[in-house]
Amino acid sequence: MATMNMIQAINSAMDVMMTRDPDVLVFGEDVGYFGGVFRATEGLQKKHGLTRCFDAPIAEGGIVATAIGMGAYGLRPVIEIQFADYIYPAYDQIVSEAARLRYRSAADFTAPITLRTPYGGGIFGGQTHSQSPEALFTHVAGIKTVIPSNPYDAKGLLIAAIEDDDPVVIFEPKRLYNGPFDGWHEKPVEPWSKHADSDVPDGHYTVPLGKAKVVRPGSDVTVLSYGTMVHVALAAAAHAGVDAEVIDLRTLVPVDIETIVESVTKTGRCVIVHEATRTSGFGAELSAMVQEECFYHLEAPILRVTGWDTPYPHAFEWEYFPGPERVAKALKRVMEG
Amino acid sequence: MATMNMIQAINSAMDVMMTRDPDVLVFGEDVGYFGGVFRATEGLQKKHGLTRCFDAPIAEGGIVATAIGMGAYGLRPVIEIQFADYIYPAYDQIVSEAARLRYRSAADFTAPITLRTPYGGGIFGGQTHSQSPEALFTHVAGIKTVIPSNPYDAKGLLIAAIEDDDPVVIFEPKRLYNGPFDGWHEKPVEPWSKHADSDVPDGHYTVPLGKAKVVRPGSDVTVLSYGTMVHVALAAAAHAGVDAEVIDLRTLVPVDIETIVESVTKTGRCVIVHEATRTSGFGAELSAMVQEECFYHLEAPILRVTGWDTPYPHAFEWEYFPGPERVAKALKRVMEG
Amino acid sequence: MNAPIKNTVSLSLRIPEPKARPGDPIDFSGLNVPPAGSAPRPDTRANAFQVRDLAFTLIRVLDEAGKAVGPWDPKLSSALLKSGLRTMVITRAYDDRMYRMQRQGKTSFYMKCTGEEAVASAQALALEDDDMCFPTYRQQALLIARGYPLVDMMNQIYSNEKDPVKGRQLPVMYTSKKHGFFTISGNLGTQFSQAVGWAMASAYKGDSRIACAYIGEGSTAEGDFHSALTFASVYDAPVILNVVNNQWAISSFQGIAGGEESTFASRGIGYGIPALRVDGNDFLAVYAATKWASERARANLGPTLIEHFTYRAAPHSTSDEPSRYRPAEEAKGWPLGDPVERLKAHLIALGEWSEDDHKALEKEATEVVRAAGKESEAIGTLGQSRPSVKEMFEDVFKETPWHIRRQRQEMGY
Amino acid sequence: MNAPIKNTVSLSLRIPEPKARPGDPIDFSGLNVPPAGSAPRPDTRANAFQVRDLAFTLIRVLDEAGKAVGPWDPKLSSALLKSGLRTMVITRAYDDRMYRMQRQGKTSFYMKCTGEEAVASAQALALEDDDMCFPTYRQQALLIARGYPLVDMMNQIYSNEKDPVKGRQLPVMYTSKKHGFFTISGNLGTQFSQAVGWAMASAYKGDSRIACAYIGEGSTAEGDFHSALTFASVYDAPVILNVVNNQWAISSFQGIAGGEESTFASRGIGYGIPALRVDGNDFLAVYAATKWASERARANLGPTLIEHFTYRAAPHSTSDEPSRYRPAEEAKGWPLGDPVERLKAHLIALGEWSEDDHKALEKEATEVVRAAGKESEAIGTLGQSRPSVKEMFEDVFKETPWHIRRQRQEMGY
Ligand SMILES: Cc1ncc(C[n+]2csc(CCOP(=O)(O)OP(=O)(O)O)c2C)c(N)n1
Ligand SMILES: Cc1ncc(C[n+]2csc(CCOP(=O)(O)OP(=O)(O)O)c2C)c(N)n1
Ligand SMILES: [Mg+2]
Ligand SMILES: [Mg+2]
Repeated sequence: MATMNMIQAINSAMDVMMTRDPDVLVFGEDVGYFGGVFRATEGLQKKHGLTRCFDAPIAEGGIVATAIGMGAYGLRPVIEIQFADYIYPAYDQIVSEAARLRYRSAADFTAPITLRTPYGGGIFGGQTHSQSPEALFTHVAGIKTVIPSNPYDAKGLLIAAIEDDDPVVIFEPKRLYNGPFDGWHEKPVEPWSKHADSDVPDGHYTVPLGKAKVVRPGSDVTVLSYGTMVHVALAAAAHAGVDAEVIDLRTLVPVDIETIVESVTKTGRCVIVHEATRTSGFGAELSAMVQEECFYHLEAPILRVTGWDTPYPHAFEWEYFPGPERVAKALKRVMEG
Repeated sequence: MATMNMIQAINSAMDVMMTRDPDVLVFGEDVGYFGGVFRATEGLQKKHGLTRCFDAPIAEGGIVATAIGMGAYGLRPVIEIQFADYIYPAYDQIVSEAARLRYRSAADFTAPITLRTPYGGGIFGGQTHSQSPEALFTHVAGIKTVIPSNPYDAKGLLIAAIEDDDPVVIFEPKRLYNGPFDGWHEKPVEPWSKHADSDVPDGHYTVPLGKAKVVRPGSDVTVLSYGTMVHVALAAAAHAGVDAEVIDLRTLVPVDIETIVESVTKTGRCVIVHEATRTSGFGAELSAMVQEECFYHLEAPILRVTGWDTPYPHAFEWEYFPGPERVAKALKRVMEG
Repeated sequence: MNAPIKNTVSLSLRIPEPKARPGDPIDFSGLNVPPAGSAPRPDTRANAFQVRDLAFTLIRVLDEAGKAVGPWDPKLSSALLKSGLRTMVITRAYDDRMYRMQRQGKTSFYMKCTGEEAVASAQALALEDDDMCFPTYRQQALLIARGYPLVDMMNQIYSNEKDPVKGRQLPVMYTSKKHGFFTISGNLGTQFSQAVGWAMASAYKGDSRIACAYIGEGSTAEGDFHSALTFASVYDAPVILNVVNNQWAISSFQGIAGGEESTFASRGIGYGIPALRVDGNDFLAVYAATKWASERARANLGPTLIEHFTYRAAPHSTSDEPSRYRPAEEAKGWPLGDPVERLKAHLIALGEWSEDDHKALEKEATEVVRAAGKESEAIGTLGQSRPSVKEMFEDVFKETPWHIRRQRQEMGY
Repeated sequence: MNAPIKNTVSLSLRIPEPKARPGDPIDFSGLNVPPAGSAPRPDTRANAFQVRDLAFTLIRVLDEAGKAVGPWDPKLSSALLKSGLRTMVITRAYDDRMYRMQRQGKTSFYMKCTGEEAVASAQALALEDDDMCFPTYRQQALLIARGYPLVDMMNQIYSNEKDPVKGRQLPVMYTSKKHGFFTISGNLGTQFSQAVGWAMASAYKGDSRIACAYIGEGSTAEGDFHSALTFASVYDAPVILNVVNNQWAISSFQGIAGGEESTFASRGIGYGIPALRVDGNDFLAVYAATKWASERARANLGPTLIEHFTYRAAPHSTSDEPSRYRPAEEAKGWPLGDPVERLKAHLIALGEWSEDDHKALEKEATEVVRAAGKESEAIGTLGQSRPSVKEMFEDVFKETPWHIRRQRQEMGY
C-alpha cells in the first residue's frame, strides 16, 4: 500500500502491467523520455526501455491506427491522447475501426487497446483543453467508456482496461490528478493524501469495468455522476443539506444499470451531473434509461446539471463548470417536485 | 410547381442557389462531371461551370477544411460527404473548427457552410453505408443538424441551410431518395409522384430551420421522428390502430421544443423513433427533454424504438431497421402504460 | 524587388480534367512509358535519396515481344510463372461469376479487380505466406493465391449460413488471419496506417514477418496515407506500402488525387521512404519490386513504397457505370495491356506455354469457380440462407453486456 | 532470387532519439549548413521537379560577416530592413513581458516565439497587407508588423473586458480579419488546410490576394498537412505553405515527426509542389523565399512549400521546462544564431546601424510594450476584469436559439 495521487496511480497501473506482460507497451505524444505533459508515464521509458514507452508523431489518427495494428498482431498497446480535445483526428479510427474490428471479422481480428486521455475543465484550459466528449463514445457500439474519480479506481480500472480484450477509452479528469476537487474553487486545494481513496496497493489489482459505486448512501435523491462531478455532487449534497445517494458510475458503457435502478427505485428522485455540454450528453441517456426503468417510482422530473451548450470559455471557467451551487439548487428543486 | 423525387428536389435547391448567388459552389467526391453517386448534383457542372461544381480528393477532412476556408473568405460552399459513414475523417474539422469559428473569433470569422450527406439504412449497404450518426453532431454546440423526410422539405430546408450563416449538417435519408419508404419492405416501392410532398416549386422557397411539422394529428400518443422514420411512424400508427400524433422534427438542433411540448402535454404519451444505435442516440435527448418539460403530464414511460447497439449488419437489414411492427408494438405498449 | 507591386492579373481556380470524356476519342498521348529494362536496380541498402529517380520512371521487365529484360528481371522458374498465371485466371473467372451473380440478384454488391490481377497475384508469391496483408477490396487474388477456399469467399458474398463473418459485412469484405489477410474495411485508407502498426509490433517482438499494405490512388488523399508514411518513416517499420494506381476512383480520374502533378510513388521521397514506380500489369516487374522491398524490410532497412501503375478495366463496382464518365473503349486502349495476356505471352515466348494450355487453364478455372459457386449457392444466396439473427448481437464485445443482451431478447433471440 | 529464403535475422523497432539529452554535451555535429549564397535561385516558372534540390539544401543570404550574398539576396532597402528589425525587437520585448506577466499570475498561459522572430517578421513585409495568414501561436510578429494594437493583444491574453474575443479563448489565440490574421485554433494543423480553401476561394473569385499558412514541424504529422498539400496541388491554389521547423514539439525532437529521414521541405516533392528550405534565422533569406513563392502564387502558378529551419530557443509554453528533455545550453549553441543579432549585424555591416541605435531600439521597444501593458493591465488582468458573462452564450450561433437562451437565463443573464 502506498499513498498515491491520481497521476501516480495511473503511472503505477502501466508500470505493473508492463512488468507483468511484455506485450504491453505505451506510446503517445511526449510520453517517452519526458514522461507526458501530465507526467503520467514518467520513468516508464527509463525502467522498461525505449521500445516499450516512446514518443509518437503529432497524429492522433496515426497513434490509434498503429495501436489497432499492434492489437491485431497480438500486443496490448496503451496509448495516450494528450488532451481529450485532440481525440477527434482519431475519431474515424476509433469509431470505424477499433470499435468494429471484432464484429466485422467475427472475432478473427480484435483490437485490445487502451486509450487514456485527460479530460474535463477546471484548469483554465480554455475551449481546447477542457472538453468532456464522453457521449461521442458512448454512442458508438463496440467501445467501452471508463471515467475514474480517484486514485484507487484509476489504477484498478486502468489495469482492468489493459487486460480487457475490447477497446477501452479512459477519460481521466485532469482536474483530479493532484487532488480531489469539489468545485469550491476558492477553497485551498486539498492533496489526495488526505483522501481515503489515495491508499493504493503497489501491485496488481483490478476494479471491474461495468460496476458503479455508491459513494454516499442516502434516501432523498439519487445523484448519478462520474469523474470530477462525484466530488462536486458530494459537496452539493452537503451544501444543500439533502440526503443524497451519490453514485459514481465509473464505467459509462456498459453502465451499471442495476445499481442505478435500485437506487432510484428507493429514492424516487434523480439528478444527473456532468461537465459536458448538455444536449445529447451522456446525461440524456441516463435520464432516458432511468425514466424507462423507474417511471412508476419517480416523484419528480429527473434533472440534469451540466456544462452549457457552448464551448468551454476561458474567462468563465466557474460559470461554465457545474459547481456545487448549481447542483445544490437542482437537489433542492427535485426535492420540491 | 413540378413533381420531384427527393434527389431532384435536392438538386433543384442547389441549382436555384447557384443561379441566385455566385458565391455558392458545390464540391465533393464524384459530384462534378458524374453528378454524384446518388445523382444529387447531376447537371450542375454542365450548367454552372467547372469551378462551381467539381470533384474533390477522397479526403473528407480536406473537403470540410477547404470549405471552412472558403466560408471564411466569404463564399457559401455546399459540400457532399458521399456517405454519412465516411464523415468521421472530417469530424475534427467539423467539431473543432466549423462549429467554433464564430465563437472563438467573436464573429470575426464564420463558416457558413452546408454539408449534405446521405445517411440511414434500408438499402443493404452493410455497416459502412447505413449509419445514422446524427447524435454525434447534436452534441456539438455550434452545428445545426437537419434531416428532411420528403422532397418539399428537402429543397426548402436545403435552401434555408445554404442561406444560413452558421454551419449546417443535413443528413439525407438515402432510402427516401426515390420514394417514400415506410418499412414494409416486402411491399412494392411507391414513387414520390404519388405523394403530396413531391409537389415542389421550381424556384426559391425555404422551409425554416428549427420548425417541426405535425404530419398526423392525433390524440393518443405523440411520436417523435425524423427522416425515414416519419413514414415508418405513420405506417405503425395505422398498423397498431392507435391515434398517434406523428411529428416530423425536421431540425434536431435547434429542436422545435414548443411543438413537442404542446403535443405531449395533450397526449400524455410519447414514443421516439430513430434508426441510429440506441445508447446516447438523439432519442435519449428527446426523452430527457420531454420528461423534463412534461413530467406531470406523462401517463406512461416514454419509449424509444431504435436501431440496436451494434453495427448495421448486412444480412439482418430488417431486423436492425426499426420497422412498423416494432414501432406498433411500442405504441400499443405505451397505450397500456 | 523592393516595391511591393500588387499583381493585377486576377487569379483563377484550376479544376483538373481527364483527357477524354464519353464521346471523345481515347487519348493516352500524355503517357510516358519508358522501355522495359531501362530502370536501374539499386542495391537494397540504397537510401531514399539515392533511389529517388525510380519514383518517376516505370520499372518494367516484360518487353513488347514478351521477353524479360533488364536488371529487374526476377528470373522466375516457369513453375512459379504458371502458378501466378493460374491465380490471375482463377481470379478473373471468379470475378466474372460473382459479378453475374450480383446482376442476377443473388447478392447486393460486388467489386471486380479486372486488369489489376497481377498486383496481388505476383505479391502473394513474392511474400512469405505468413506476412500480413492489409488489403483493399481489389486484392482478392491474395486469398486465392494463398489457398483460401473460394466457397468461403462466396459464402461471405452471399451472407449465407456459412458466411465466415456471419452476415455482418458487405460482400467482398473478407477476412482471414490464417491466410495473412486483414479484415477489409469499408472505410477507405484506414488499413494503411494499421499495417504500419502491425509491422511495428512485429519488429517490437523480434519477429521476421512483415506487413504489406494496399491503398487505391484515390484514397492516398486520406489522412491515413500520411499517417502510414510518417509512422513507417519514423519507426523504420518493416512494411511494404503499395499504392495501386488504377487511375480511377469511382468517377474521378487520378488527377483529382494529385496524379497530374507528380507520381504517387514520389510521395515517398519526402518521408525518406524508398519508392518504386512499377508497371502494374507486368507480373515480373511487380514480383521483382516486391522482392526488393521485402528484402529491405526483412533486413531491418525499413519501409518501401511501391506505386503499381495499372488501369481499372471494370466498373468501380456493380453500382457503377463507367461509360457515364469515360470513353467506353478506354479500357481496351490502355497501352500497358492486360496482365494475363502479357504473362501468357511471356510463357509462350519462353516455350513453356501454348494457346491450348491457356484455353485449358481458362476452362479449368471456370470449372473450379463454378463448382465452388454451386456449393455455396446450395448453402444459399443472399436472403435465402443466413446465420442466426442472434449473430447480429454477438462480437460487439467479447462478452455481450446487459444492454445488448436485452436488445437481443427484445428481438426474441 | 527464386527460392523464398526466410530471413532469420529478427526485426527490431527503431525509436529515434535526439543527439543530446540533459547532462549530455550539446551536439550539432550532424548539421549540414551549406554556405550562404550557395543555393541557386530558379525562375519562378520552374516546376517542382526542376527545383527539387532546393528542398534538400538551405537557402541562406547572410554570411558569417553579415554580408548579403548570392542569387537570393532580395536587395532590400535599409528602411525595410530596419522596419523588420523593429518588428522583431518589439516582438521579443512583448514576449518577454507577457511571459513575465504569466509568471506573476496575471494570466493562465503564454507562448513565446523567441529565436523564430524572423519568419513572421520578414513574411509580413514580403506579403501584401491584405493577404490572409493562417498562423499558429508563434506568428505574433505578423500582427505586430501589420500594426494590430499591442494593447488588444494583451487584452486577449488577459481575457479582460476589452478582450476582442470576449473571454472565450485561451491566451495568445488572436484573431483579426482586418489584419489578415485568421483566428488561431488550439487544435494543431487545422488551419493549414483551411488556408488552401481560402486560397481556392480567392482564385474562384478572380481576386489577387493569396493565403499564407503556417504549421510547426511537429504538426506536419497531422492529416491536415496532407490535405493541405493534396488540395493545393490538385487545384493549384495560390497559397504559401510554411513549415516552421524549430526542431521541437514540446518535448519531442523533430525526428519524431520524421525529420531525420528527410527534410520537411521535401514533403512537397511528392505532390509536385515546389519546395524551398530556408535558413529561418536569416531575415533576408526568409524574405526572398517568400517573395519567390508569392510571385508564383500571384501569377497563377500555384502553391509553394517553404521549410523555415530555425530553433525554438524558449520553452514550448509557460507550462513547459525544456531542461527536462534537452541540454539547457542547447539553444545558445544553435549554429544558425539568433535572427535579431544576425539582422543587426547585417545593418551594421551595411553602415546603416550601430550598437547605440540598437540599444535605443530595444529601449523604445520595451517602452512601447510597457505602455501598452500598463494600458491593458489598467483595464484588468485575468480574473480582475472580464466581459459580461452573457458573452459565454453569444456567438455559438448567429442568432441564439431557445435552448442556449434558456441556459443563459438559468445563469441569470
Ligand atoms: C472514407 C471513405 N470515403 C469515401 C468512400 C466511398 N468510396 C468507395 S470506393 C471509392 C473510390 C476509391 O478509389 P481508389 O482509392 O482509387 O480505389 P479503387 O476503387 O480504384 O481500387 C470511394 C470514394 C469510402 N468507402 N470511404
Ligand atoms: C491536434 C492536437 N494535438 C496535440 C496538441 C497538443 N500540443 C500543443 S503544441 C504541441 C507541439 C507542437 O509542435 P510544433 O508543431 O513543432 O509547433 P511548435 O510548438 O514547435 O511551434 C502539441 C503536441 C494540440 N494542440 N492539438
Ligand atoms: Mg483507383
Ligand atoms: Mg516545432
